[in-house]
Amino acid sequence: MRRILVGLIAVVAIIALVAFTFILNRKSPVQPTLQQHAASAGKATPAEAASPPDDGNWIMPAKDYAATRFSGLGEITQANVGKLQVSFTFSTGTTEGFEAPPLVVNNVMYVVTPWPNNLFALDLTKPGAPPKWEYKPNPAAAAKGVACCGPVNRGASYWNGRIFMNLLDGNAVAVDAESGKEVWRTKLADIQRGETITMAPLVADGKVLVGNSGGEMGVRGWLAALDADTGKIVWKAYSTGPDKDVLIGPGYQAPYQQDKGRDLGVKSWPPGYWKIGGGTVWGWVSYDPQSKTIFYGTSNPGPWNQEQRPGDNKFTAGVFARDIGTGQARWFYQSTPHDLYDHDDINEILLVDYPIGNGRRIPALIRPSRNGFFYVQDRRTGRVLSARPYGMINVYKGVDLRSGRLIPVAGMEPVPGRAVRNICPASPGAKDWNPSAFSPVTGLVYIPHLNLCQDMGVKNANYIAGTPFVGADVKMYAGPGGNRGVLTAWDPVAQRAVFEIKEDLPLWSPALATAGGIVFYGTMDGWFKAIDARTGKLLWQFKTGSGIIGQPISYRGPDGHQYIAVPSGVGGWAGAIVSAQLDPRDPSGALGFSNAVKDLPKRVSAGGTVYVFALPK
Amino acid sequence: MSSRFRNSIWTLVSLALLAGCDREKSNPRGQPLAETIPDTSPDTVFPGDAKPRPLDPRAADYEQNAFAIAQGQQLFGAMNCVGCHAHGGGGMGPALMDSQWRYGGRIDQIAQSIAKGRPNGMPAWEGKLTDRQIWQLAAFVRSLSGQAPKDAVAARADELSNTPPQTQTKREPALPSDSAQQ
Amino acid sequence: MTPRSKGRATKREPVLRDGPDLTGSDLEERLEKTWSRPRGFIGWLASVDHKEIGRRYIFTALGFLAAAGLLALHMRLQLMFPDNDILGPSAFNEAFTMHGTTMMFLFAVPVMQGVQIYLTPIMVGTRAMAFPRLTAFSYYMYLFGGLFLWAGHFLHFGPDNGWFNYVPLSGPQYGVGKRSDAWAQTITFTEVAALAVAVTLVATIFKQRAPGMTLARMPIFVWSTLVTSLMVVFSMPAIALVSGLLLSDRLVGTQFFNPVEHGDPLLYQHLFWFFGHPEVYIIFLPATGFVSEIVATFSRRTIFGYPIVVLSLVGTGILAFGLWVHHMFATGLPRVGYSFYTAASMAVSIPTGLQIFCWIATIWDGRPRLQVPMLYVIGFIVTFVIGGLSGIIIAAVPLDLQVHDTYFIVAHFHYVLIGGAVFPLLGAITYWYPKLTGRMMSERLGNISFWTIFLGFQLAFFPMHIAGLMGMPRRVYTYPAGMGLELPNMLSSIGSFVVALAVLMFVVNMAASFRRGERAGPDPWDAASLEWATASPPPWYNFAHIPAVESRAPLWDLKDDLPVVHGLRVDDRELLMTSVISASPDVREPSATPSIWPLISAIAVAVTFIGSVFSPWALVFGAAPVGIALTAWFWPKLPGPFAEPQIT
Amino acid sequence: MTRRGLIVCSFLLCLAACSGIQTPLGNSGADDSSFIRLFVTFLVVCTVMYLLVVGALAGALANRRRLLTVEEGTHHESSPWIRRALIGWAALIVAGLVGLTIASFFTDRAAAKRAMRPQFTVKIIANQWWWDIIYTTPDVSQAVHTANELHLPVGVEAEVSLESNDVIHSFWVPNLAGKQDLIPGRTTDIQLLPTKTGLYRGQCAEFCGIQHANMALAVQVESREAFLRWIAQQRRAAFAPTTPTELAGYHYFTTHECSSCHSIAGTPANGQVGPDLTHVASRRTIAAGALPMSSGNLYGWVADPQSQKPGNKMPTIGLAPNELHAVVAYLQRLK
Repeated sequence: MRRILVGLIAVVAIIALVAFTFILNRKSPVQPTLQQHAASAGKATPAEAASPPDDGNWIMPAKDYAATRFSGLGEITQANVGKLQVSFTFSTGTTEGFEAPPLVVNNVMYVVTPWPNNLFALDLTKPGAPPKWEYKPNPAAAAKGVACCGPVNRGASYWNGRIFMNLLDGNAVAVDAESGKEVWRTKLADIQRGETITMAPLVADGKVLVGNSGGEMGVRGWLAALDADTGKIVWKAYSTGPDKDVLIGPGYQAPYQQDKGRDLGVKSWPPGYWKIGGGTVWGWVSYDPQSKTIFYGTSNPGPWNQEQRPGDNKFTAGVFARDIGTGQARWFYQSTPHDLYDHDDINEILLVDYPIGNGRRIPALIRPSRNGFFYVQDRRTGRVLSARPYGMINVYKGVDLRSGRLIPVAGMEPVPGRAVRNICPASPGAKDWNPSAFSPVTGLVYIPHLNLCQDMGVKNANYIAGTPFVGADVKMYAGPGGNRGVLTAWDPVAQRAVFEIKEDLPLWSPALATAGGIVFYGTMDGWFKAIDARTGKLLWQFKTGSGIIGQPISYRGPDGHQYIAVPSGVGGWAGAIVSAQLDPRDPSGALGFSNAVKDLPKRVSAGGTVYVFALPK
Repeated sequence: MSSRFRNSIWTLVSLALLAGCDREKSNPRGQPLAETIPDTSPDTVFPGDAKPRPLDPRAADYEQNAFAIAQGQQLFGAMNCVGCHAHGGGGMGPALMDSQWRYGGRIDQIAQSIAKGRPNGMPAWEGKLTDRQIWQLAAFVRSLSGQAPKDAVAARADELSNTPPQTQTKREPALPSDSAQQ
Repeated sequence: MTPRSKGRATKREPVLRDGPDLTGSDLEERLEKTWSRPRGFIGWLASVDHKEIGRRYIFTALGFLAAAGLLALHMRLQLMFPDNDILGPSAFNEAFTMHGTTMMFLFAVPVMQGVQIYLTPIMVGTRAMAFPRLTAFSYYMYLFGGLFLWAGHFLHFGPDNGWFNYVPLSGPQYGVGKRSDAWAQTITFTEVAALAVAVTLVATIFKQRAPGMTLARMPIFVWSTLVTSLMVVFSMPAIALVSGLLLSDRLVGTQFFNPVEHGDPLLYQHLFWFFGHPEVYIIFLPATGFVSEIVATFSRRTIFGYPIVVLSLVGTGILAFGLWVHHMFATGLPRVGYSFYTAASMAVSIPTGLQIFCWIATIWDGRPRLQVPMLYVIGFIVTFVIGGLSGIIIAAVPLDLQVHDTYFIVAHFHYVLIGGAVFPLLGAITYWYPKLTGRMMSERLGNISFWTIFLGFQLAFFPMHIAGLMGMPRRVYTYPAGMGLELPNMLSSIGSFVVALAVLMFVVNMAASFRRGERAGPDPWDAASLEWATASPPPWYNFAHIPAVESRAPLWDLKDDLPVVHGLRVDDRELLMTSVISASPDVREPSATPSIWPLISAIAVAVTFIGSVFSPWALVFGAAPVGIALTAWFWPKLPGPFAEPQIT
Repeated sequence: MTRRGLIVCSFLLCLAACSGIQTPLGNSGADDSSFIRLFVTFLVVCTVMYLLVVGALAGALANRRRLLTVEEGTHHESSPWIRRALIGWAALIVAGLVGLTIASFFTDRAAAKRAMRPQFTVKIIANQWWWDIIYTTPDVSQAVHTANELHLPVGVEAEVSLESNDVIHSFWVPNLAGKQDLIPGRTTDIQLLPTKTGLYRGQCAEFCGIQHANMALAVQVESREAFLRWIAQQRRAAFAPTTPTELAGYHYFTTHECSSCHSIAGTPANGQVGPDLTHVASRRTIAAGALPMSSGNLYGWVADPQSQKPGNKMPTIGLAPNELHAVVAYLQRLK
């Protein structure tokens, strides 16, 4: 009998020991890496090299080169998120669209504002985070006249002691993180030709990658790499024109027949139209350190009137993979050949290791494109593994996986003299620039996107440098269901939506996923919401002063606790009706968006404030 | 029917009809070639009770002339004004159909904004458009906020329907600068 | 308003009736008192007598003919030489639009309806139109419409986009200012007037024919009036709809013709030409009525093949509604569909061909007297048949695609409209002038003006066939030299002045004969139909006694002892209603007395229409005065004491 | 009768000898030849019918008996043979019309059948008072954009697709084929099969506003080789300015009013409102056929277009004399 008793005690001891270590581990910083944890469960995992474990800082808008926007801090969980409260706020004094996320590096928060693009450094160690220094670049005011979708700025990046950011009037600047002194300023874009720069630069491998905006102004798109130390241009790749401009050489291997051929950047345009053909780069760049390859998308072809530019209009509305050192293109895939509805393809590109059955995994990229399809593509070749609609689409039948070509619905192409009605998704697409977040914990991609349709009439667009080159009249309205925004939790492996949260107003704010199993996002009338990453249940919300179209971030403060920061300042294309005081009586205002958000001016006013939340001490 | 009564009826009728007579004058030759844009100043303080420049007399033949407003409407589309100002609601550029004017809502002030440009991004069209075209554009911009007479404007254009018909648009309240000089 | 009887039977005065015991001058004085109208200007305005309104229609229409004619001369001056600059482009465009609109809407239809209003009651043997006040109202609407259009012309907002005013050129974006609104509103005026006249004519012909005048004994002119009026009733609503749609597009921004919002410019053309083609037959058929009457009288025999001519009239009236698409052969509609309309356009010429045969057969078997009206008939046949045959040429799609919208078409429609309608009209005016005025027009001056207009017309319009075939499009204010167009245009211009001279001579002849013409008795031409049974000009009451009819040529068959009907009241306006088919006496119906209210209603409606061109609120505020005026107009007159009907 | 005879024969004379540059009797296109054949058929039948009618009328008037007084039974029965003549006349009319309808139907069908096999396509977009012409090719980068002058290879079936930017116009080159309207919101088409080389003139045939009369286009039908040479020349970018005056003209054109509306391939001027001027000097006319191309006309037109073609959309800029010389010199360089 005693032997049994002794056995029992031993077993209990072992269990306690294991439990103890397990509990201990839970708190200990070194957890089983999420990758191994998720891998075993057949989920996609962020690319190893491109997503180092979280060090509590937030040094670039996408959090990491794989663009996961996932914070490894887990202090805020479903249990305690309800008790989140404001730790401090910071008002930038600007009222334009506030899209840039604050950066946090070594207990200093760097805040980038829309025009006039001031840069503030806040010392987080002191109570109320007073500003250490302020950098005022004074960009040219006239740039606002050629910024199609609001004088916004999508953020800065920190690298090697410097803050890199772009100015609306086409300059890229490097600022010393400590002193706030300008290290170098390089002029890249010319506002006289309608070019501006609004994107957040990506800094990698000693290079700063910057692209221009102006698809609506008949601008020719490009992506340039500057040397991080000196600001000199290392290489510059155009999106249209002959192969030598597009840096297409022997290393270029297009995945499909539609993108193979010489000088497609000229042959797929009517004569001379490639010089004013758009294809600008104003969205997100991802980088795979392992293969030293950058991935980015190009914007819509110009003008919106498709009849004026017959042909596929290469290399617009597609994804480029380039070598970061030389800029030589590895492959290009055109998501929307001969785009009809201004469906740019600049959305964020998430680099993941993708399970393809029987335990094998391939380096892939997954991306919710603006044309409404959630693409899963092999990173090495660009071949499309699958493309399923994540929003309501009635203008495309699907993507033919054999030829990779998008199949449009006949009869929906806008021709001069006869409007086309009920185009879903509308011009801003199923999701515009606001990036989604990928949580390796749940393996889901949280997509804050739109549910808008539109009527569209086109006519001959007249090109005058520095003025809009659109040639289309658009009126947008809510899609089926009457709700104008949706947050979709999308399983990239099963390629279907796990849950959807309908939002009344269009969702124009990027998402943030945290290890604590929470997803944060904001609405255009100012609600900052936290939902359960697994079920989508609303756990906590806070009404900020203005609409939220900026990126929420999570960082570890000087006291070791987890802080959540979110910029609040309505604007951008969707919020222009408020930030630019447009007249709601004209439905075609703001290139047709006014008609979809006529009620916004009565529900929210402009602003420009960063809110930082934390759990009560 | 006393003749006096009959004569008064006749004069009254012809007067009423005469009012419309120069609304339609489509004078393609235009004013003498030395057309210029007056350098009038925006709405601001005029120190030492100096008087602001009175309204240019040519304003009337543009502001009420149906031909000038129609030409202005076609130029508003062709010269890409629609790209920034939409059909009066605004977008990149400010709204033109409301009563808020940063640089003055009088026709000659609008003409100067078009010709010389404005610092926040309004391009300067002098040299890219003839002065007559700039005056026609200014006349159309005035009609966007209902300042033009209702029988001189077009109810709609042959395009996607947008703003309510200008023939029914309420006249925006006149601003001090407008009323002071007119 | 006779006092109401207060409970006890007042002694009723005896009701005076025309009858065997009341004849001669005594009867005529009483009828004169009952059927005349109050004196003075107000009385003149309040007149509801069909003869007075008929004369006003004819004079106003001839006034508009002269005005539009002057515009035509101005255009011919401009087109006399290549690259001419007598008329600038906008002035020329307004000139040809005003010329077309005035000729079609303010001259052709109204003058034919004016003659019909004047003649129908006395040809069918009755004393007044079925709705006298409605006829008066229709004239004022027509007058105000014409004045509004020409006021627009003189005040620089006359229409300048062609008499058809196609969209989108006349739409809100390209039709600048109030020009197209003036055109569209003028259409509303004239179409209301034409519909009103058509309704009264149909009612008069069906219900007020002299007893015994069965449908088979009606004069051919009355048949043509009936068919024309029914065509007006069925075609005018189409133009009313299309001018209404155009006005609402231009004034309140609806999207009927906006191609971008899926409206359709061709909808406008279909609706316009569905009215457009019957319109030209509405102008032509009364002319065939004139020709039939004149040929019968001046050949001294009834028309050959009466049933064939009547069936041809009805056939033309029906077929006219089936071929409007031949105006749209170049708009890219399905080609096989076009061949249906080619066949229909060819078929419509068969009835007219038969009519022409019957007229020639009548002359063949009669003893024709070549007096002026007969000359116009011969000029009509020679000219109209050329127009009819060129019509057959342009009915074929491959031919029309070359000559559509060229001067070949201008030649065609001037041949069928001037040749087909104006020549018979001039003949009819010469023929019925004695009935209207009691005096004959000068035969010598008549002859000269006929030959001048006939030859001037050929000189003016035949070269247009050649100009069209030499590639001259319509509605061009000038043409380049060296395309071979100089000679045809020069000839046309000279010819147009000769025609103008001839029209002037005709007007002088009309004016001079009014005073110094040879006196004409009741029947100067010894004709057969009833209008020649009463005095010239006919008294207010037309007939002392309502005649009875037993054959197609009453005056020839019963020259002196024309049977009459007694029993109509003398002390009040009363008409004899007869059954539709056999015209047997049915009931006696009071007829409306003169009233100023039709004029006031017309003024109220005109103010509402013209106001609505400048602001839609005018429709709202205009409705009240129109309502009041109409109420006063239709205010019932208490019927006097009734004696039992007594037919002896 | 002599007057009538004179007119008819002058008409026939013209029919045979006419060789105007803009006439349906030009007989230079397949459609136009079938038009002329059908037209002559109709003309003959109609003239015969006309002579019958006038003959009958003359006959009726000739045998009239001048009995003025009305005898008994004035409306006597007509002679029996007239009744049979009526039936004969009706049959003749119906037969004539049926014959003509069938002839027209078969002519139409033949043209439509031939139109099924076009060898190349041209797109023409009508604007208020000029023609925008685009030679669309399968390889979009080889498209040619020109205005107011259409070149066609002889013997080759061309499919012309017609659109309008504003109001209804009508494309009509009578020497080649019938007309076809250009209607906003619709695409219509016409097939041209030129059979004779030569220079022809087309014109807008549907009233389209103040300058409807001056909306013409030159049509050059040439051999296949000449056509290919012309297309190759049109595909080249504009000639660069050589002399200082031309350079000044180039500078004024690209930085001032001209480039707001006009485009010249290979230069920053890319305005789409007015005609493409890349090879304007190679064209035969200015302002849509309003003026023949010559140095004097170019000066007159650029200096004051409103006096040459009043009411058209090109404004009078009021160029200084030196600017005028420079711009005209540069335009003349654009062969």
